[in-house]
This record gives sequence, structure tokens and C-alpha cells, in this order.
Amino acid sequence: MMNGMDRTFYMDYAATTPVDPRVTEAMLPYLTEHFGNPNSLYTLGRDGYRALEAARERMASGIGAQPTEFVFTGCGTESDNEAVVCISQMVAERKNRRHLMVSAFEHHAVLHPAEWLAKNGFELTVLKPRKDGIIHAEDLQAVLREDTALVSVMAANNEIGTIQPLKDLADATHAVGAYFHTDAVQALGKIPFDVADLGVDAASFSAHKIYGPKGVGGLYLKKGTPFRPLLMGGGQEMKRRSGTQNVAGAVAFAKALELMLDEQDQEAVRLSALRDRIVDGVLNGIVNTRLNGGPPKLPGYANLIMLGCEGEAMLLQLDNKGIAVSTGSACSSGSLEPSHVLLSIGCPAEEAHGSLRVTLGRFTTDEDVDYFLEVLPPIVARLRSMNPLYERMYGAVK
Amino acid sequence: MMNGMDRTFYMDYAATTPVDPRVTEAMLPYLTEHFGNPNSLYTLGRDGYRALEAARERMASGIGAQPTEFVFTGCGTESDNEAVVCISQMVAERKNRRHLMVSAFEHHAVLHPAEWLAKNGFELTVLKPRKDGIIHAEDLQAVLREDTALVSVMAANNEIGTIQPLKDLADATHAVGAYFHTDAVQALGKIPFDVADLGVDAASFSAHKIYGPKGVGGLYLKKGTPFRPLLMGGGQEMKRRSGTQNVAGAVAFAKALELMLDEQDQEAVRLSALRDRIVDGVLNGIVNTRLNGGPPKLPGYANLIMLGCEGEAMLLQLDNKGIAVSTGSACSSGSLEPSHVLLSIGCPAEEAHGSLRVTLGRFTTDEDVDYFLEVLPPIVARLRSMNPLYERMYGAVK
Amino acid sequence: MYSEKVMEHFNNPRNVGVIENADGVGEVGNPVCGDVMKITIKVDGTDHIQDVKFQTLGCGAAIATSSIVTEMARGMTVQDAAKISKQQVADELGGLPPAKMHCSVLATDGLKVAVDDYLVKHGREPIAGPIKSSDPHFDPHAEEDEEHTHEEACDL
Amino acid sequence: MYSEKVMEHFNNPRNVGVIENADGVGEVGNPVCGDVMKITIKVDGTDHIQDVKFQTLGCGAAIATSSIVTEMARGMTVQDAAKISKQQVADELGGLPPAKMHCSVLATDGLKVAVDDYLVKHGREPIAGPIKSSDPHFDPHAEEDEEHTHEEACDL
Ligand SMILES: Cc1ncc(COP(=O)(O)O)c(C=O)c1O
Ligand SMILES: Cc1ncc(COP(=O)(O)O)c(C=O)c1O
Repeated sequence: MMNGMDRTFYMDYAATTPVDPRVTEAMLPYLTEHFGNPNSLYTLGRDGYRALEAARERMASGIGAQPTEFVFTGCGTESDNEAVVCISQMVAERKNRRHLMVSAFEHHAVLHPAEWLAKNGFELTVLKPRKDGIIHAEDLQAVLREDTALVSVMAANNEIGTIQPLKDLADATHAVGAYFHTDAVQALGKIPFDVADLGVDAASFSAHKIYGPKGVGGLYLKKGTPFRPLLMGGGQEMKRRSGTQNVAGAVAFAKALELMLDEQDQEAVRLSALRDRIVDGVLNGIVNTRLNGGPPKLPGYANLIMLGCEGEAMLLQLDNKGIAVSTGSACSSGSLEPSHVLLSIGCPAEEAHGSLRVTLGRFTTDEDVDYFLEVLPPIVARLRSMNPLYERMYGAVK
Repeated sequence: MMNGMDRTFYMDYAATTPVDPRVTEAMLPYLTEHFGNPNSLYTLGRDGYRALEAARERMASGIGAQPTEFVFTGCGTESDNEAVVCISQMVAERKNRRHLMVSAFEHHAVLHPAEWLAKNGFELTVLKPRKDGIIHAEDLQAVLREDTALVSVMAANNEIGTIQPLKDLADATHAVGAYFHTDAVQALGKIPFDVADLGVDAASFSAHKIYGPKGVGGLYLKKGTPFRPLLMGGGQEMKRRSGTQNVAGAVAFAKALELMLDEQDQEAVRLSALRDRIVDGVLNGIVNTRLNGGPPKLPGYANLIMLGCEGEAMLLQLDNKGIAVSTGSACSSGSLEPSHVLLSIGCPAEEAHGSLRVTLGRFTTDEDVDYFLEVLPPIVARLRSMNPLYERMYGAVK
Repeated sequence: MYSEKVMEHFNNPRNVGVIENADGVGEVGNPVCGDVMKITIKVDGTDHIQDVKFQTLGCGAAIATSSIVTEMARGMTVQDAAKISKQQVADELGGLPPAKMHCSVLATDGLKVAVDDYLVKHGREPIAGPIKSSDPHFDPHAEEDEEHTHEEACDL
Repeated sequence: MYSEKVMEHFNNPRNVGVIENADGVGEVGNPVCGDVMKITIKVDGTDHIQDVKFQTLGCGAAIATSSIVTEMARGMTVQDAAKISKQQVADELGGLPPAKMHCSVLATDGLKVAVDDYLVKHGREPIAGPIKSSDPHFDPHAEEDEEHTHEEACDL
């Protein structure tokens, strides 16, 4: 390992996750022995088809949908693009509604397609969450219009982990006759998520956030939701997404979801407790620190600000110690603006640059948390001591 | 195995391929140990990034391109859609050219996006190949126009295996100032394919046709080719294809291509010889049979017609004997029309229903061919004896 | 895709062949769409089908539905045989994929045409009347809309 | 991403601190964009930089460029120090990612401002003149086009 540590203290589960060994085991036979094209008629193809359809059933039942309502895609981003672009365009065509509403802290996989539509015949409203990191139904109601085609609000935010009141938002959306999509990439498997209970019309998922492989996504499309395929071709996936299906990936995704659901309750408790230890440890142990967003939040998610520190520098210093976290600092992304999520909840840019996102997961232990809480304070102190403005802005470094 | 055979005699390598064990071995560490998000800044992420970029370099050098010209995608279908839709739309926007030309025997992943564009502001010419299964440059010249934006002709056809004269076609296309895309999904790794030599502007690839995993594609985009991303979001892949990259898939694809190139010359000889044995065996051993398309053809590809037999019935009977092949019969696809590829080369529908596509590959042996040639004739004889029209149309069954 | 019973009938079709000097002959379908079925029946003095044989060019479902319809028809009166519906055929086989339901139409149509042939030959009124798929000039694509046809195919 | 030398300077920055009673002080950058650098220099009677120290709030590249620029400047005349270019800084570090080139601008700007401060304090003509990033009201986003900024980010 480059950082010279025996092991990595991985605390960036919101960015991606390792494939669980049980998932690898489930998927491997579909790469090798059962490699048939699921669209082929012979035995080998039918084996693949059955595995694919069994995976679809498990995905669908895991989110409270019918199997025919669940489409496998090539990633969460693809699902988001399909939902935002294709539903909107079909609603526009059929119902002459050309207004879109997305929240300001959506993932770029929703924001950018929405902005693209805004340049291609749609009107776009971008709704800011409140300071708590929540889109409130009454705020949504205030911007909905008679000609709203689609509303897209994520189930839980990827940077601050805040859980959105989807049912209320979907109800408000339906009240004006619009469709409701949610990016559930972060929420899936971590909190109860049932499309029927929530009343959403479309939802996006991604396997690599729940211990499945990268490059496998899912799209829930409620029966009757206007849609056109974004990827056109062989007509696979009930004509909604062409391309030879990634059978191994689908099997892996279904297995990954099954494990998430089996372990959801106990993991929610365990990860919330670990997260709380991190949050308390930082807020009590280091002066001039803050917590962003929520409650309610995904278990294991914490977004913290170390005033007077720059995020990338913290991240790299932590990496030297084998700890992997992420930051909303501009520098980390090569752009000049810090995280649009943090800005959207009213966090000033100079504070956002000092944010650390710590997201815990299946393989995080108590010892990892101890280690993090031991390693972080001297890093923060050192960086603050190098900051020419620190004393002027926040007082002496302790 | 459902067919009760000890093993499968797989002869449908054009449909998909098993992942080569050497490829599985190369990709596995990127699912588990090196699972980092390649966009993350810490060591684990940088490891993923390096693996991804090394894979990109190997893909690019394997096709004679620069690394910055190669984009990893989610499948061959996605690449085709991106090339056809996004290049065309950008050329239209920038140069006000709104005419498209695709060959009639393109894969549906090219045909359907082209037809979609034809309903959305473009004019579409669909050019038939000649009886030999080739698009001749002079035929293309005759339909090119001043306002042609994009020409798309596949490098080799997936059903009849015919290899297209890409260089001449690209030259003719460039002569009118249009861009040239080729679907090289079937050709990649099987015959020399160098984008610089051929002068193509864009090319599509898919890993699962060359012993890599399903759900991994590639898109070559020559520097300067007008393009907009189809999948918008995080801005990965040099802003041309958003979505967390499938690092394991990219590594697998690069390894798969490396193996194809290493073994290309000897495999071309070996598979051509095996294919010729099949073709000779069928044409000489069974009356009223025909061969479709070519030369030139991909090594290992044969498309044969057994007059008076229906393809799905043959396919299922062969499957009973453990042999996996495909057919251009309508019945196999649930549609009423037989293969659009066979129709496009002037094969009458009633003959196309009797087609078998036999495509050999890395794990095909001499014994497989012997076995096929032993098993096929009695199946053909039996089905013909059940055909009420056979004697009337073709004479007594032998 | 296919039920076990479909595969069983496809692999071991019953009553394959042609009855010489049959009392009724029905031929339906068109090689252009890849499905042709010929059915021959032997009928006794009480209008009961004593023997029935078929020949079919077509896919697994076409052969299986032909086979089962001959089993169903044997021993029935021609009147009852002409009433066998495509759904009954499909049900008897443990179901058919939706895209293959037209195959059971072919099988029941063939039987209907054979029954009518028998009746007309004996100077009696036909039961089913003209059957589209028995017209050799029948265009199988006439009623299909392009869109549908295109979207069904999954080329590999 | 970063070269080994960048990481080495980031992990072990040289000349961190503030020179008391410095002859020249430069402070550039803005916490709104997350980069602030302060450089203090001690200059001898022959315009040579005897000592130089820095403090930086910023990313790995910001800290590494600050560190290396102090090493480069030490012993130089103020005239030569003011001429150090962003490319020289980047080259000295074994290259910088394109998105991080602005960090070496910060480092060279800081040094220029410190040199000018020294010169002006001694009643001499400044060399560099006004430096944008030293204006506390400098808006770092003013010149960026929106499109660019958006496309850079890769949220995970
Ligand atoms: C010529 C051709 N193009 C495109 C594709 C689509 O590739 P994929 O299955 O990876 O989407 C295929 C195979 O299915 C093909 O044979
Ligand atoms: C909320 C959210 N939506 C969408 C995505 C995109 O998913 P993928 O990386 O599979 O394209 C991500 C993660 O990258 C995410 O966190």
C-alpha cells in the first residue's frame, strides 16, 4: 500500500464500497460457467435469463415493486439521466408540461441532465434545502406549477446524509399532476425504502454503494410512468434499456441488496452509534468544529467542519495515516467552488473548504473510530498552526 | 446442466463469450482489495485511478489511439447510442448538417438511435449492402450528401461476419465533410483494427464479445470529433461519460484485448480452418444448404441456411445435444420478421427462417466441429421430414 | 422460456405424418413467416375423429401445439374439435410465451380447416368458414405495425 | 495525482512560520476560495533574501508550492526572487496537476508582494505592482465561467 500502512481505515463508504465476499461468490459463476447471453434460446442462455429474472425479482421485492417495474442499468448516473431526461421528455410530449423541479443538493447526475433540459425546451426550478439539509414539503409546494412535469429529490444526500421526507414530497408533486423521481443511490439498503409506501414514480440505484460491483445500476419505473429508452437497440429489459444484460452484475446487485436488508436493523444501530462517537469526539475534542445537516440522517454518515483547515490537506494527512475520508473542499475536485451541497444549506464557502465527510460501513470497527479520533486532532492542530488567518479569525490554536 | 449433457459445445461466440480465467484473475483484485473510487484522492482511490488509466492506455494503444481518445462506457449499445446520437446532434448544432447514413445491417444499437433521430430533426438514409454482405464505397458515395453529418457502418457484421472496407468508407465520408463511426463490437481483437490506419472518427466496442465481462464498453472518439455526453453527472472520463468508473471492468477489458491481440494471428488461422470445416461439411454433407455473405469474413463465423428447416427448431434440437448456436429465424426473437441482416443482403424470408449462425472461438476444438457435423444432419433430415412443403419445394428428403 | 410439456411435445411429437386418403385435410401458414402446418383427419360414421396426423414447419411452439392438438382432437366429434381454442391448446401445454400464442392459433386453424374440408367434401355446411392463414396469398405482415416488429428482436 | 516531491514538501514543509520584524510581508489569497498564503522575508544590505518563512491555508499543492518557493528564494536577490515564475515552481516540484497550477501562482504572488513590501518600505519602486490576489476584496469567482466550474467536480 502506497501510504505505508498495514491496512486502510476506510471511512468513505458513501463514495464506494468493497464488494462483499458473499457477493463476489454469488456473481463469479455468471462470469465463467454460466456465461450465456440471457437473450439466447439454448440452455446456457436460459440459465442466464433465469438468473437475471431471479435477480430482478429480488431487487423488486426489496424495494416493494413488481419485477416488471425494475430495470437493470449500467450505473446510478445512467439511471438518474434516464429518469430525469426520458420521463421529462415524454411527459412534455404527452401532457405538454415543461417545468422541472430539482433540489439544489442533488447529485450532479440529476443536476446536469436537468440543466441540459433547461437548455433544451424546459424551465428549471432549483429548490434549496433549508439549513437542516431537508427539502420541506411546503417549500416544494410553493414552487410547483400546473405545468410541472417532473420533480426529483434524492432519498438521502450523499454528502451530509440527510433523509428527505419522500412521501410528503411525492404527495405534493402528485397533487399538481407531476411525476416524482428520487435518487435513492445512497439510501438503498440503509434505511427502509419501499416505493409503494413512498408513492414515488421512479427511483435510481447503484450497486457499488452497497457492497456490489461498480458499473451496475437499477431504475424503478412505476407501471404507467411515461418513459422512452435512453439506450436504444436490442430491446432488452422490457424495451426500456437496451444492451446485453450484465447477468453477473445483476446477480451481484440482488445479493448485495439482500445482505443490506438482512443486516439493516442491526447495522443502523451499530453505525449510528459509531457515527455518534465520531461526531461527539470531534465536536468535544476539537474547538471550532461544526456538524452539518440533519437529523434525520443515514446511519454512519457525518459531515464535519474543522474551521481554519483546508479539506484536501486534512484528507491527505489522514491518508498518510491510512485513513480514507472525503471533503467538500474545492481543492479536492479541481474546481474553485466548494461542495454545492454545503453551499446549498447555507454553509459559507470558507467553512465548506474545511469539511470532512466521514461515512462508516460494514467493515468499520470500534477500533477504527478510536484510531480516527486519535489521529485527527494533531492533524487539525498542525494545519491550523500553518494557517496565517487562524488566530485572527478564530483565536489561538490549542 | 438442463440439457443433460456433460458439457456444452458452445458455438455462439458472436453472442457472448465466457470471461477468460486470465481476465477474471486480473479483474478480481479491483472488486475487493483495490476497490477504491478512482475519483477519490486518497491512496486507495489513486490506486484505482492508476489501474483505470493503465487500462485506458492499453485499450488505446490496442486500437492505435491516444489514451485521451478512449472512453470506458457501460456496454457496446451505450457506445453506439453515444456515437450516433451525440455526434450527430453536435454536428447538426455546429455545422447545420442533418443527414444521417447508416447501413441496413447495422446492429439495432445503431439502427434504433438512427431511426429515433429521424423522428427528431434528422433525415436518415439506410443503405443496403450488396448480396456479398459488404457496403461498397461507391454505393456509399452515391447516397452521401452535402449535409451528411454522420455515417455509421459496422466494422464486421454480427450475423454474417462480413468485414467492411472501413478505410474506403471513411475516406468517402470525409470527402463530403461528414464524420465516420464504426461499430467494431464484433471486429475488435479478431482482425487488425487501427483507428489511425482506418481513419475513423469514432468506434464502439464491447468487452463481453472478447472474453471480458458483460456491461463494459468502450468508445473511441478521435480528438476534435464533435460530441456531447449522453450520461451527464460527475464529469468522469474527461467529461465525456459520467458515472463512477467500473475499474475492475476496465482492467478486465484491457486484459481481454491484450489476450486477443497476442493470439490474434494464430487464432485467425485456427478458427478460419475450423469454420471452413463446418462450412464444407454442411454444404457437402447436406443437400439444399447455402452459405451467406463474404468473403472477407471474421475468422470462425459462418451463417448457413438449411432450406426447409425452421431455425428455432434446429437450435433447440441442437441444444438437446449440448450444442449452442443462434438463428436469424423470426421465431427465435418473438418477432414476425426474420433477421434484418439476412433480408438486407437479399435473402428471402422463407430462407432466412432456416438460417443457423455458427461462431467459433477460443475454446472451440476440432472435436467440437466433428461433433457438430455428426449431430446436425439427422436433425435437419428429421425436421425436413416433418415439413409439409419440403418435397413440393425442394424434392424428397434424403 | 418453454414449459416442460412444450419441450416434451417438441422433442417427441405425437402423430407426425400424413394419413393417406384422409377424410379431411387442412393446410395453414406460410413459409414466408416460417410456420406451415398440415393436418389430415380420418373421421368415422358418427363424425368422430378416428385418426389425426400432422406435419409442421415451424418453431418449437409450432411443433408442440400441432402435436398436442392432434392428441386433443383424437376421439372428438369434428364439431367439438373445431371448437378447440388457442387458449385451450396453450393451457394443455402448461402455457406458452406471449410471443408464441400465434402458434396455437395455427394449430387450431389447421384443425378447423381439416374439419371444414371433411364437411364440405360430404356436402355439409362448413363450421369455421374461411381461415386467413389457409390462404396461400396471406401476407403475415399486413396487420403488424412496424414499430412492434422492430422492438421484439434482441439481436446479439 | 501529486508527484512524490509535492507530497514530500506537503508532508515536510520547509520554512514554516513568521519572521518577527520581517523586512517584507506578503499575504495573498482569500479564505473564500480556500487558499491563503503569507510570506515574510528578511533581506540583507545587498538585497539578498537571508531568511524566508511562510504560512499557508490550502490544499496539498498550496502548501508544497509555498514550501518550495521559500527554498528557491532563500539567498536570491529580491529582484530575482520576484521573477520566479509559476512554471519554475511547478517544474521544481516535478510538475503539478493542471487544476493545481493556480497554487503556484499563489506562491509566486506571495513572494512578489513581500518583495514589493520590502522595496516600498525602503522608499524604492515596487517591481510587481498591484497583485490581484493580495486585495482582500478579490472575488476569486469573478473570472471563472460557470460551465467550467461545474464540470470539474466529480461528486461521489
Ligand atoms: C455489432 C454489435 N453491436 C453492438 C452490440 C451491443 O453490445 P452490448 O451487448 O455490449 O450492448 C452487439 C452485441 O450485442 C453487436 O454484436
Ligand atoms: C446520490 C448519488 N447519485 C448518483 C450517484 C452516481 O452513481 P454511479 O457512480 O453508480 O454512477 C452517486 C454516487 O456516485 C450518488 O452518491
